[in-house]
Amino acid sequence: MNLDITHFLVLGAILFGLGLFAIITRKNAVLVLMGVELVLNSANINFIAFSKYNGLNIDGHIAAIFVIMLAAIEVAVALAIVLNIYQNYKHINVDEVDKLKD
Amino acid sequence: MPSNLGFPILTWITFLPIIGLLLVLLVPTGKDERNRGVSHLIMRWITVGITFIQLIFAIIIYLNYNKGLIGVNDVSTFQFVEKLTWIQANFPIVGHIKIEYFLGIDGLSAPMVLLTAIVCFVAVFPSFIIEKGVKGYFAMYLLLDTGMMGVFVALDFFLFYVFWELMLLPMYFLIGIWGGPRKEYAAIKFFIYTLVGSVFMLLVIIGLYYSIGSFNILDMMNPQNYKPDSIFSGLHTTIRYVAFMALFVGFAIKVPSVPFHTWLPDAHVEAPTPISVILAGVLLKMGTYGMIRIAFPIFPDAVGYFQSLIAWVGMISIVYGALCALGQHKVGQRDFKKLIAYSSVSHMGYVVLGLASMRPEGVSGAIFQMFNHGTITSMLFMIVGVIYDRSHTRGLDEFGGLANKMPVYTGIMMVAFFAAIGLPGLSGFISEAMVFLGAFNTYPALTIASGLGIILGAGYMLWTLQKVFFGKVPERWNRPWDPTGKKFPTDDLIAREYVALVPLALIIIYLGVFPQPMLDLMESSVNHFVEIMRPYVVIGNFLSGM
Amino acid sequence: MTGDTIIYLGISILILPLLSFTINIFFGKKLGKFSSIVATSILGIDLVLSIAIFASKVFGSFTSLHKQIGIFIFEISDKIIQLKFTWIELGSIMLKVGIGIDNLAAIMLVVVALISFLVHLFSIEYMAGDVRFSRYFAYLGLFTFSMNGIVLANNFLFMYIFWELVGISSYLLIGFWYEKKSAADAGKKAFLVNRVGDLGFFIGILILYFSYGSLLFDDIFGNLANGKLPFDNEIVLTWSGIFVFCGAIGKSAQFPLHIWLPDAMEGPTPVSALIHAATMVAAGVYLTARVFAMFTASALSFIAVIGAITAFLAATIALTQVDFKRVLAYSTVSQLGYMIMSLGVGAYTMGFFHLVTHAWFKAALFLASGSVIHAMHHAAHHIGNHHTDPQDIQNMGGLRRTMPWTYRTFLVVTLAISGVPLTSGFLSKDGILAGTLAYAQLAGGWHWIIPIVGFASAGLTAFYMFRLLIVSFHGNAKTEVAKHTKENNWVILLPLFILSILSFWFWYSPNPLDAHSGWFPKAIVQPQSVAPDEMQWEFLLFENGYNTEHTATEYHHYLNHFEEAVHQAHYPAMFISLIVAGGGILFAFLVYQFKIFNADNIAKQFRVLYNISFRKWYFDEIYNATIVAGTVGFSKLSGLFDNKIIDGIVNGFAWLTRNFSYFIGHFDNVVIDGLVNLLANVTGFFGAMVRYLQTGRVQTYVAFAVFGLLIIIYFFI
Amino acid sequence: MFEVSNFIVDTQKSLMLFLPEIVLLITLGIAILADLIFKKFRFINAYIALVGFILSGMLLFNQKTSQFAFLNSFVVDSFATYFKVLILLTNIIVILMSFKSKELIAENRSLGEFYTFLIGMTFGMFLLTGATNLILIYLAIETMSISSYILAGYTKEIKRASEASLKYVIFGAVSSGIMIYGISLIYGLAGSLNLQNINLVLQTNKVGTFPLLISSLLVIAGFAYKISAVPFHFWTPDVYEGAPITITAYLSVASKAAGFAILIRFFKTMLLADTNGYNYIWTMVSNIDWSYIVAVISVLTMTLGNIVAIWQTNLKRLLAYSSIAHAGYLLMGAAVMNDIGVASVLLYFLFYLLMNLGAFYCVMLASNEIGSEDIRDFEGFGYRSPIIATTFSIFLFSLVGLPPTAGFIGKFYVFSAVIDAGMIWLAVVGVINSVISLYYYVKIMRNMFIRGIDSEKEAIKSSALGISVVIVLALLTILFGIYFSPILNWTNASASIFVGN
Amino acid sequence: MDWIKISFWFFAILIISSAIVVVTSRNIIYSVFSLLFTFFGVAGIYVILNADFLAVTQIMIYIGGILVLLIFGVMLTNRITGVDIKSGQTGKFQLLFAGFISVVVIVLLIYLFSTAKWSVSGSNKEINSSINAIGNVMLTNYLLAFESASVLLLIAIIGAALIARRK
Repeated sequence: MNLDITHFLVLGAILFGLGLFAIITRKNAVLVLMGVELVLNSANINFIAFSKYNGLNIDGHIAAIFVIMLAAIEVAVALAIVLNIYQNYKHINVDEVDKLKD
Repeated sequence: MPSNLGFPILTWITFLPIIGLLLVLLVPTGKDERNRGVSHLIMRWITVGITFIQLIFAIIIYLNYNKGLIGVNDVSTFQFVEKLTWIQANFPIVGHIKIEYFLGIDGLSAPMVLLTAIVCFVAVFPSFIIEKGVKGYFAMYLLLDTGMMGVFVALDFFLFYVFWELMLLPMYFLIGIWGGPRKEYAAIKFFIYTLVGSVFMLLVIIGLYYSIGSFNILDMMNPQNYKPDSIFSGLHTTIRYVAFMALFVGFAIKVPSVPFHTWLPDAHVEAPTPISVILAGVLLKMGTYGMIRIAFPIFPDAVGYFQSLIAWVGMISIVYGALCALGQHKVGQRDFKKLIAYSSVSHMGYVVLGLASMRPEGVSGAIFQMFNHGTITSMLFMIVGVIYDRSHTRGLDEFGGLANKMPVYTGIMMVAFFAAIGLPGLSGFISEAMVFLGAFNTYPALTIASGLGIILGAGYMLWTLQKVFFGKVPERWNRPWDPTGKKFPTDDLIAREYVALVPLALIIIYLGVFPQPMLDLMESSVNHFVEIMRPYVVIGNFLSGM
Repeated sequence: MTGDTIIYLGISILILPLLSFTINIFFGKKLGKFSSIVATSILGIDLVLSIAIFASKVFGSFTSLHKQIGIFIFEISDKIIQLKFTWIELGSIMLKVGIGIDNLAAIMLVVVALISFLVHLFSIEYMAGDVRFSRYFAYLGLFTFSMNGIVLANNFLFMYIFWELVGISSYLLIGFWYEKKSAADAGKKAFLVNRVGDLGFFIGILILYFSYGSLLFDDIFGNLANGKLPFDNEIVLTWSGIFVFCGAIGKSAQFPLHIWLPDAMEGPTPVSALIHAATMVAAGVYLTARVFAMFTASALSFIAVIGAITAFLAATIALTQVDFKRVLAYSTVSQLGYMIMSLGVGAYTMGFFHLVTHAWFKAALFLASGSVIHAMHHAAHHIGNHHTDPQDIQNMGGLRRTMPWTYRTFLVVTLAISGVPLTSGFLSKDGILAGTLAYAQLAGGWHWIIPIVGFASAGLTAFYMFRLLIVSFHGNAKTEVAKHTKENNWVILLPLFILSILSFWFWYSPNPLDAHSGWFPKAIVQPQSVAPDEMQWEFLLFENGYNTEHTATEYHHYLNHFEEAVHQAHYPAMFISLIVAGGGILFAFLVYQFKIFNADNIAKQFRVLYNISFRKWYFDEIYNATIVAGTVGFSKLSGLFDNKIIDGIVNGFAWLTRNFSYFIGHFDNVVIDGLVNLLANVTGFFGAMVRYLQTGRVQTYVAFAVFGLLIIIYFFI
Repeated sequence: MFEVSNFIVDTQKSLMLFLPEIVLLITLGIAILADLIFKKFRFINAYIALVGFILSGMLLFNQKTSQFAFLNSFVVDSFATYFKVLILLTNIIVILMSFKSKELIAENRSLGEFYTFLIGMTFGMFLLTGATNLILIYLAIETMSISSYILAGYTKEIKRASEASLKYVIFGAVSSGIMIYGISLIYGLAGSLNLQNINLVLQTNKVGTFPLLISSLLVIAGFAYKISAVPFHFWTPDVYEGAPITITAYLSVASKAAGFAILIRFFKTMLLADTNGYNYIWTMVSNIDWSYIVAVISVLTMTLGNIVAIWQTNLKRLLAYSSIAHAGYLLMGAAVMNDIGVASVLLYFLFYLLMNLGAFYCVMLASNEIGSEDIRDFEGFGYRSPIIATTFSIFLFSLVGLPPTAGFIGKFYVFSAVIDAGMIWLAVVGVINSVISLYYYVKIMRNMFIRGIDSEKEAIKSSALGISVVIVLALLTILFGIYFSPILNWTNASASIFVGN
Repeated sequence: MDWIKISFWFFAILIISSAIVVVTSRNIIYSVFSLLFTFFGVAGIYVILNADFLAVTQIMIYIGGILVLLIFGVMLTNRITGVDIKSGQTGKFQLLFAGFISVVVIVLLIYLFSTAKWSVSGSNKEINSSINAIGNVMLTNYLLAFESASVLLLIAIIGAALIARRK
């Protein structure tokens, strides 16, 4: 079995699914953010894989760089918000932050 | 030649109340009790003045109206026409769009303009009783006035629709703020019902616009104006039928015809007296006016298809409305206004029946009935208002013997009551008889069935008469209405009530004996209308075979 | 007098009472007692004018003339003087109306004017002191105006308009003492019952308008004569006739709509005399006579049967009533049945003749009863007895002595109504009975029922009228009140005298035994039927109806045959009627005067019959149980339907929308009731999931967003 | 790889086209500095921002349009300009709102950053309206999002604001994650990240319906999150309720505008089958019925927004659902997939801006005094503050879409576009929804005017600035309901999207 | 099996297994450290795919930056004594539903991969380093994005500081 693009894509897909699972199920806000990172990583794997199999199309790399950068930004801001939540609620359980609802 | 006064009288008559509205808004509200009283007085009399000028305008229109001109779909014979480009925009993509400020009247709308002016004028007087939120009240009242008048003079569908919707808003507040105990429910019910009807109208307007490229109602009546392959091109297509039904239902809700009528009793019962007057006197007419001005001439083929359905709707409304009025049976809960509201359903059924007949008598009768119902029911509601103002109840079971307590009132009331049951010599009879004469030609069986409405109508009216006016005065009303004598110096009518009631009574009697002035007004247009419809509809024509 | 003058006089006659109405309604309060004087004088003028018209029209002749002044078209001929104009015009459609005066109308005008005048006069005293004194005279004016309108109408539209106006003014007059519930009820009942008949009338008018595009009698009858039938259908002609006759059924209180008239006695007694004896109820007869020409044979048979039934039914009821006025009321119904029956059998002249004679003596009877009641009332008031019903004949007796003049006039007119020779009643009644006999002879078969019923009713009439006379006037006073009665003053008595004098034969015919020798039959000639030949009642001549073997000319002999038969039947009829009337009177004397038979015993023996009569054949009960209850029930039902079903549907939709929004609007409060129930309906896992997750948690949102995306993808691949 | 001189020429040209954005960036810089230097002047940044926005707006009108910039990764066309104008308008109104927001103006709170983030977010939105490169789109959306997360939680000591920002950031991160995954798939399919290039590939190569559908939907999910379309609307009510009301207003208009801009551009630039010589009706690549898909989403969005709004008692939350519903109406116009539809969206959006901002402004002014956004506390408000209540009612009627208000004209044109495209069923659903919406809008008016008419609560005095702004907005709402020719012309001129040639 | 395959499978298994720990572990610290392995594995995959610069970036930013941040986050929001350091229990339905969604998503994507016609060019040119190319493109084609990213970073820094700052 030769390695072809699908292997990488499936790897990315599984990572995507796991990330989604983490986002939905983990109670701790930090863990939810980790799930987001998994999702972003899966996208990155896709980018790099497509880049590689399309004659090393460099656009994919650029995209991946931006995604990494944005992931960092997002985590920074999100953690700041989580810390703020911690100050207000004394916990960071996402499912207990539910005062706003119908 | 179409009359034109060289001055935009239709614009004036329509937007005059807006000027009044601004004036009313400018009146400062007093800080203390006395100043407030003065400012209330000023606002009331501004409204009286404005509506009176409006009435004068209406009379000027009536006097200058050229009765020989046909109108309906012939733009050159509309009168007092004002036509300006209102909205013009160039689409780089689909050409340009044009909406016109197009006003004009013909025999179908002239009586309605007159009616609106009359009813709006007389209904100001019962409004004097309003004590809270006076400024808002008269502002809304005048806005409503503009909306109603606009509906009757607009010949551009877009403009028509704007006026049509414009009057919802003040009506909502007028019922909602100054209404009875269940005012919220009644107001929202009214609002939603009518909006349901009108939003579908909106879709039809858009479809028509794409079919002919303008909003001109008159152009919409000419099949040649339809672009080939547009939505409504051709005749007897399903989409045309559907569109007609959308319009018809939209208007039928306003009329209201059974089974779209349930908003009416609630709205009437809860609305303050003057608003009931306007609601019954003018607003309901907008439904039937919409039919005859818009739905029928634009979709004559669909009218042909649905004609008997329309007649059935009319017949069922007549009988069902009368039965419901009679069915106000639960002792202790009988409501005077509800009874009259249901009687309106019944009486407006005559209009629908008359229109469905497509005979000149029937259609004239229908328009005439619109006018007469406007005056008669206005009177009836004001009559209820008179005792409601004094006793603060409308329960039929709580009254009796008013004929002794208030003889003049009873006398005036009898004119309205007997007009409502179609007593000859009063205007209601002429129009109902004409409707029957026309409808019998086309739908004999339905007409006979509708005759049941006459008997039932007499039944509930006389029953009410007896309950309220005859018999003995109950204990609790033995004292004078207003022992302080401030508001009601006498037990009988006071001056402003005379001003409101007597002119209507005179109109009712006059038109009952000399209907021709009113019929002349509509004659040419009605005949032309019937001619337009003739190729498409069933018209009983034994006569023409003679 | 020229034709023009007659027209103008006619209009004046029409307008004058309206003037009286207007003056009294607006200035009545100010006029006070004078309002009666004003009204009576106006009616006096009216009467004079009527008599003038009567004299010149019936006994004069006119040259034909056709001219137009403005929109008014004058059409004058010897037969009828007409004024026509277009009232409502809509392009090609013109509704022409107008007034017409022929002999029928001229005579009727006098009847109306005279009785109205006398009633006005009578009322001045009778109604004195009433709180709404002037209002009363206003109403009388309105009524007279309307009645004159009916008389003068030469078209169905005016006829119908004034028909309704008569209805409304009678409503006002019957319910005049509206503080009394029974009075207000009676007014309402009268109006509504009349409306039922009017609906039929209106439908008849619609059919005719539909067919001819005009409502003028001339146009309609002219078209009919030219062979144009409504709907081109012969049956419809019959039906339209019957529909029009429905109006008469209502107004003339014919079976089955007769129930309103006895109740209408709640009105003041002069009113009863005016409208429920002489004029308004006669309007139905007048209408039938007016449109007589258009009735087909079948319609006429129908009319005859209705008349006969009414005559008999009412007579039986009158036997047992104890209320003075009610007896008279039923007697009126019975007599009206007579007239209708007479028209139905083709004794046109005699039917109308009976209308006139009956008008005099029945008005007199009512006014006399008014006199009695007035006296009783005052007596009761005088001695302070308020329990005694002043109208119950069982409380009277012996009034002959206290009220001699009333008694005498009453006796005269009782004789007249009983058909005793030398009275006008004898002339007309005999004519009618002869007509029925002739009719039965010619028609044969079941038609014999009609004369039999006629004679039976004549006998019954004589009996109950004398019962009334004897019980109330003869014998001894049965109560204190009756003892204290006093004769009334001349204002009340004068009308009685006039009317009773008019009940003698010599006004109408030199021969007290045969009306045909008088002027009346010459003035009132049966109109030529305009129905198609085969629909006219010649068929009665031939047992199997219209027979094609006969040529058309032969059928015009019917009238001759009929007249011949009437002539032959005249004496048999006279004898029989004398016998039955005499028998009735005799029996009344035997029972009530000489007490040879005990009335109570008879009642006991024939308890069933007595009850039927006393309870008026249970008509009111039946109607209440069926029609009234049905309508009320149905209207209740529709009220219910309206509130429950239609609103229910609308509210249901609102409910659905709201609850639907709960379902999709997911993240609502867990605790809100109803949500749980609703969610239970959502299937399985997903529903449970929604319920579990709707807490406003962001992770739930994410899950749903992704899930929603998946669903969208699922639907679009 | 590149001819350097070409690149320099292009960059010079691009910078000229980029002037409005550059002005924003300069303003941003000044604002950051000013915030550090002039600590005492609370609103200094507000004025700086206002000046910057106005300058930027002036530059917008002097731009050459229908140009590509930065090597085809950015486009300047009238469509983008239109949205930029809307965004600037929103900014200006929101800044005017912020002057009077009691929520924001608390003790010890510096407001400098507030305006800084507004400017930053505006920059992100400007980028988004013109971006034609998927990475740039992603970046722009993130720029917007990051700013808005912070803005939503700006009043950080208030619990519900922090909750809002947490929910917002998590939901936003997931949405952008999904979107970037979709971008990666599109990149795989087309081998490029530039929309024009992708379009060329899609026109020539058949990439398969299914992958294109999925990948596009994943990207659209990111847009849907911005415009709060179903099913990516979940964050909307909570965030709108929790965030300071100025930000709620801002989010409900500005970020939605940017979302719509990119959504429409995405369809028109990437999925158009024939960019050469197209007429105003779009033909899409492959056989996916995008029109239908968007129509379904639109129906779901407006229906959900409306029927849930009925239950709301918090005005902000109610308006949040109402803005979801309005996104549905706007999507109707987008679903038409032709230039008329685009024009109707543009028209509607301008009016939506007026009435929605007006409504939020009124709520803010009211809740400043009442101290609550609960609809029950608004009983009798119409008598305590007639002017605000009346203008509020005008906005609400406009939101319902009743003449003679601008909202009616907007709806009218959206329905026109829909009917013109033959999607009558969609129009029917649309009008039914307007009727439903009436119920909850009227509920507010009912509470203001019908209930509590006899309440004896004291009259409310509001600031002159607030009142004059709402009055101007209300007058505009009515004016555009009566006379709208210029707007029509403007929107129609702006409806064509530059896709190159 | 050449080394590329072997390493691919190694990294793949590493990524997936550590990711599973991340999403399932009840101990937050375990999760965070598993994430380290995931990132590391992804970097390995990058190397396999000739993305050397990316691999380095991945390690530097993700492991050096993001992960440290996350650990800070954990530490700052949990009491160090470790009693409370576990993530709370999640409901069964939620787990089931999340699992369902994730599985469906994965299956959907895999199905997509099987039907997609990727833009693949045959010429699989080998280059030593991608840095050159990245640098070129970044400052030409992606100039705008590059510059805008700096603005974004600036905003994010200010924002994070603003929000996280104690009162």
